[in-house]
Amino acid sequence: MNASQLKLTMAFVAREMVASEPLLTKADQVIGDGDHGIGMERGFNAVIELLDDNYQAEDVSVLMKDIGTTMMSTMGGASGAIFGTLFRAGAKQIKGAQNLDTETFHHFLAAGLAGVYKRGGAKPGDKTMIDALVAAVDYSKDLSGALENNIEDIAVIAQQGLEATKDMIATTGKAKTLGERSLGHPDPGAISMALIIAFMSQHINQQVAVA
Amino acid sequence: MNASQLKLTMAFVAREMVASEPLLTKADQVIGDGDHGIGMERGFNAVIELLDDNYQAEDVSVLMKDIGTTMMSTMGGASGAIFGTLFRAGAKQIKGAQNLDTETFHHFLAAGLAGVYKRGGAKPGDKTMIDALVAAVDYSKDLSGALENNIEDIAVIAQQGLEATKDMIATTGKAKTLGERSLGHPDPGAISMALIIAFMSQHINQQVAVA
Amino acid sequence: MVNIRKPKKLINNRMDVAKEQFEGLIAANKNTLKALPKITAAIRNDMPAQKVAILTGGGSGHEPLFAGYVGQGLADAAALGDIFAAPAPNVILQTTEAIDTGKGVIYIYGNYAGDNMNFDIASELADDDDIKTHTIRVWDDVASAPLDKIEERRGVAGDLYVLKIAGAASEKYDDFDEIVAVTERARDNTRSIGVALSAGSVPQTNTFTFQLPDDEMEIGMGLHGEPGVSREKMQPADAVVDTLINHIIEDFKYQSGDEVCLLINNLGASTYMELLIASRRAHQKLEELGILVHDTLVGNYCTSQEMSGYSITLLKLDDEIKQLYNQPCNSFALRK
Amino acid sequence: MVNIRKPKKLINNRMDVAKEQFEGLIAANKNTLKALPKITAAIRNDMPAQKVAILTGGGSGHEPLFAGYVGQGLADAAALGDIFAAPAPNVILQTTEAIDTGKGVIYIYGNYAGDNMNFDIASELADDDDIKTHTIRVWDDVASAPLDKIEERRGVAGDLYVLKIAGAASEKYDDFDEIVAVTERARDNTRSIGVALSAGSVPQTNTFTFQLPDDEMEIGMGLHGEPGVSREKMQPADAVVDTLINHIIEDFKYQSGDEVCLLINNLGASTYMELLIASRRAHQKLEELGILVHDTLVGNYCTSQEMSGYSITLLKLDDEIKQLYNQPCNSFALRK
Ligand SMILES: Nc1ncnc2c1ncn2[C@@H]1O[C@H](COP(=O)(O)OP(=O)(O)O)[C@@H](O)[C@H]1O
Ligand SMILES: Nc1ncnc2c1ncn2[C@@H]1O[C@H](COP(=O)(O)OP(=O)(O)O)[C@@H](O)[C@H]1O
Ligand SMILES: [Mg+2]
Ligand SMILES: [Mg+2]
Ligand SMILES: [Mg+2]
Ligand SMILES: [Mg+2]
Repeated sequence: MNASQLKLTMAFVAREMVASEPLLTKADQVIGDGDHGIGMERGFNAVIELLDDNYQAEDVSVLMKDIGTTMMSTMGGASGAIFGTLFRAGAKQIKGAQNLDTETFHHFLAAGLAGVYKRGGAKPGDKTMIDALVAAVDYSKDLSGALENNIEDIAVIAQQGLEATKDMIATTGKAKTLGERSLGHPDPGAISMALIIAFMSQHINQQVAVA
Repeated sequence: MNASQLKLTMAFVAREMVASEPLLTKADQVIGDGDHGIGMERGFNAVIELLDDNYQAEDVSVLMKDIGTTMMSTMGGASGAIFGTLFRAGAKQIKGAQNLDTETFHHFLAAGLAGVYKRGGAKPGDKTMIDALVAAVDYSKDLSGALENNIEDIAVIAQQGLEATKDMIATTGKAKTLGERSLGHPDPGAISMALIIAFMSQHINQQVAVA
Repeated sequence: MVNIRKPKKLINNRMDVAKEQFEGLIAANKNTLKALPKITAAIRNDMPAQKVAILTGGGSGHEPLFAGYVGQGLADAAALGDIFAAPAPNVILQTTEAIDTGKGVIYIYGNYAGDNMNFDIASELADDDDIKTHTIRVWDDVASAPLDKIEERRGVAGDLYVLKIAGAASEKYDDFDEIVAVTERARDNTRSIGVALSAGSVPQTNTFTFQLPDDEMEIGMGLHGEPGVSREKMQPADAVVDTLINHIIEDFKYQSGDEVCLLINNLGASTYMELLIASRRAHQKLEELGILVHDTLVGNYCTSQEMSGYSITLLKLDDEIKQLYNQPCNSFALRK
Repeated sequence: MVNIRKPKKLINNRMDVAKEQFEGLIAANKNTLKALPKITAAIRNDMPAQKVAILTGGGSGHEPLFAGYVGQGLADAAALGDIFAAPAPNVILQTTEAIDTGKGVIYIYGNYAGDNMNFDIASELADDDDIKTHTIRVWDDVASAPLDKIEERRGVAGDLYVLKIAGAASEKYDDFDEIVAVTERARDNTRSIGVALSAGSVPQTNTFTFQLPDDEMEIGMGLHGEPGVSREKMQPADAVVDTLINHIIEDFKYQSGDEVCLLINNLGASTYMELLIASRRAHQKLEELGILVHDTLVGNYCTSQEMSGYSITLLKLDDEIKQLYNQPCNSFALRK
């Protein structure tokens, strides 16, 4: 998909993420401080504003970088830094890409993950958004071709990564002192990570169906 | 009754007033700030301490004055000033009295009432302890003889004065801004006033029964 | 009964709260305050040898009022009663004697029947001792009586401003009557009104002083739970602030260009967030009215235990009052 | 669900609370503070032309922290995020640029993942601009991790002491590293722990951050409702204070004769009465331990909305830190 198609997809993702605020809020109320939904709502509202009718990106990398910069500068909190870093570090890796195919998307996610590792120092198994992200990165490594052929599967795998956070004990962030009491509850940031890919998948598939 | 008999009576009154704290608290919660019971408890606990085994008063006036001084200096609040004034102004009027007969008690109450008028500026009908007190003063004016013959009737009349406060609108103190909403509720200070006389009556009658 | 919750507090014996909190205040301020023997009265450690003394006081339960305003440029002493109960005359008298330097003592306190009577008795006793006293009752709560009965109004957070001016004047001026005059003018220039969202409690009885439905607030609620002027459905903060300020400007004739001090006072359990949102609107509204804000205080200055809500106070300045307001002061709860 | 009440607050649009309260703070302090354009960051009006700058910040909702400590002898600026959310890197960067005088900027903030990451990004961006920065994370909450993992602990009310020392040092010393050294020593000498009786709420979601049964309290509760070390039945205040101080003295080796500053900090909705009763016992207990209290603060310094409860903080003094602590300071929430 090219930059203008991706713009429509990411605008859809943004609207759906804003609509997911109550779900994310509830999740962060259980094991965090309850502000994750509000933070994502604030960030993706800014993304909606960014991607207005006048917005045009040279390529998919610029689009993803602008989204990352917008999230990083409007959200604050752990997730502003983390998701901002994901998009910005991912975009840097795919600089100049005109087309977001599966390989490019994998490179985007993998570089984003590396950026998140570097920024926050958390590892897989620490019950963060990393657990959804790393699943998507690992799975997409061996795929190729158009993103519409693979995005649904990647979304399913990210969702499995999210589900796995229920069985993890938080070792970072505000859930840390909960210790074992965090068991059984999914990580809010991991929900966001899985949702972003799921909404991408949903929109891309709709476009395919329409076309 | 002489000073040592009155000492026993007033010690009984003090204990009963302390035990009446919950009742007085409830009444002040409805139309005041809820501290009248605590104030009376504090004052009469100090009276209990005053009237210990070593205490001996020269005459009934000294006894009543000491009670008034004790209440005035330990209670604070409106009722500390009012009941302290009642006992001290009343005692001053009956200076030197060895015996508290009905006339002496009337003079005590009447002078106490005058002191309360002067101190607080309230009038009968303002929904204060004055309404119970003034009833007792008016009624006892025409009585004479031993106090044990009359105290029960005086107590009944004071109780009627108290009951009448239910039909009054508060114009002073913390109940003032309640206005009409104070209707239907008795004045807490009036309850205390009626109780003091009622407990005197109860003790004096018990003594008579025993004798 | 709308609300059957009990107050939840960290205290020891419920009968000792006033005494223990007083001890805690003295312990926290041992460099500046001392307690008088056996009574709950605090006086300045640095009391000058010669000055007209300022004595404040009242019932406990409104902390940091009153003892929190004892210090240089404010009150010289505070005589305290039990929770919501005026101090007894002997407490006031003993405090009066401790701070009189021969130049007399000015009593400044909130206008309540209990305080009036106990301070009056103390003042008569002081007179017996040849100590000159003068009484200034603070009656700033516009919700508590009409303007033509101003001397029936309650004293609330405005106490703070009156003490600030009295304290400064008593440092600057030597003449008793001059201090009284400007302090009374400051009192006459002070107006307050509050809004309550939930009740405070009397610790000794472990009960709230009133009940409010979860969706209602009361405009004009008193510091002891005395009823206000209206009970209303909850509204946005800006509308509530406008209502409060409207009550004040209907009561006191401000001219465009007038200067005021503004106090947004926490009645107890409101958050700083709410107080600051009120500050924002109050400044906007006063600007619309052409009233200039010289200084703003926002915080817990005169509370009613865990009552949730706030009060707004305006002190209208003139040249002299402004100069006195600007003088430094140093106490537990107010430093300038 | 123990408690199905909803928070009851005077606000306007729930998404605007952080912005509106910030505007209210600036309005109330226009003589001493100014806002940077378009962001929620406050800087001193009287910023000296030449000094190592102190920048603090963090999520809103803990008022008067952080902007309440911007002023002479304290922080030079505060960068603020939304409620309980660290400020974004560009907010921090813009603030950094505004206060850098060429001598560099020291970041001081509570140790939370979100703050760490956002401040770190800002510091990298500042480095791109050739602005020197150094980061000091405050980790005073002994309840949040064992001593051997002190760098995982949360920052709570101890921020205040670290800012006080940094602000004084940055006025007194010219050398960046000298200021960093004494500030880090003050940080290392600071210990806190809190007790919560009821929860604060996140205004935007209108819900409490946790639930506590009416007869229970939680020792070690965090400022955002993070779980503490133990949930216990309510106890007398003196026992609770002893528990809190015991946690601190098990963590930090005080010697008899050591001098400390003591902070009894309201987490939000506790009454001054409770804070002062805690002050009383804390002084008694420290005296029993032979620890000397140089200065005591009691009040709302670092809150968690309407959370009821308080925290106790001790700053162990040495000669240099004591001297710096005694220097004057002037901000909305702290004046000395
Ligand atoms: N070091 C980290 N690495 C990766 N993700 C993290 C890290 N710290 C926190 N997160 C993510 O951020 C989410 C919390 O975001 P949010 O609620 O916005 O932040 P805060 O903790 O500041 O309130 C967590 O659920 C987790 O997925
Ligand atoms: N001016 C007055 N004259 C006579 N009695 C008064 C006056 N003011 C108040 N009282 C009495 O005091 C009672 C209240 O006492 P208390 O609750 O101790 O005082 P406070 O109003 O200070 O809380 C009232 O019920 C009333 O009977
Ligand atoms: Mg969160
Ligand atoms: Mg009362
Ligand atoms: Mg009272
Ligand atoms: Mg947060």
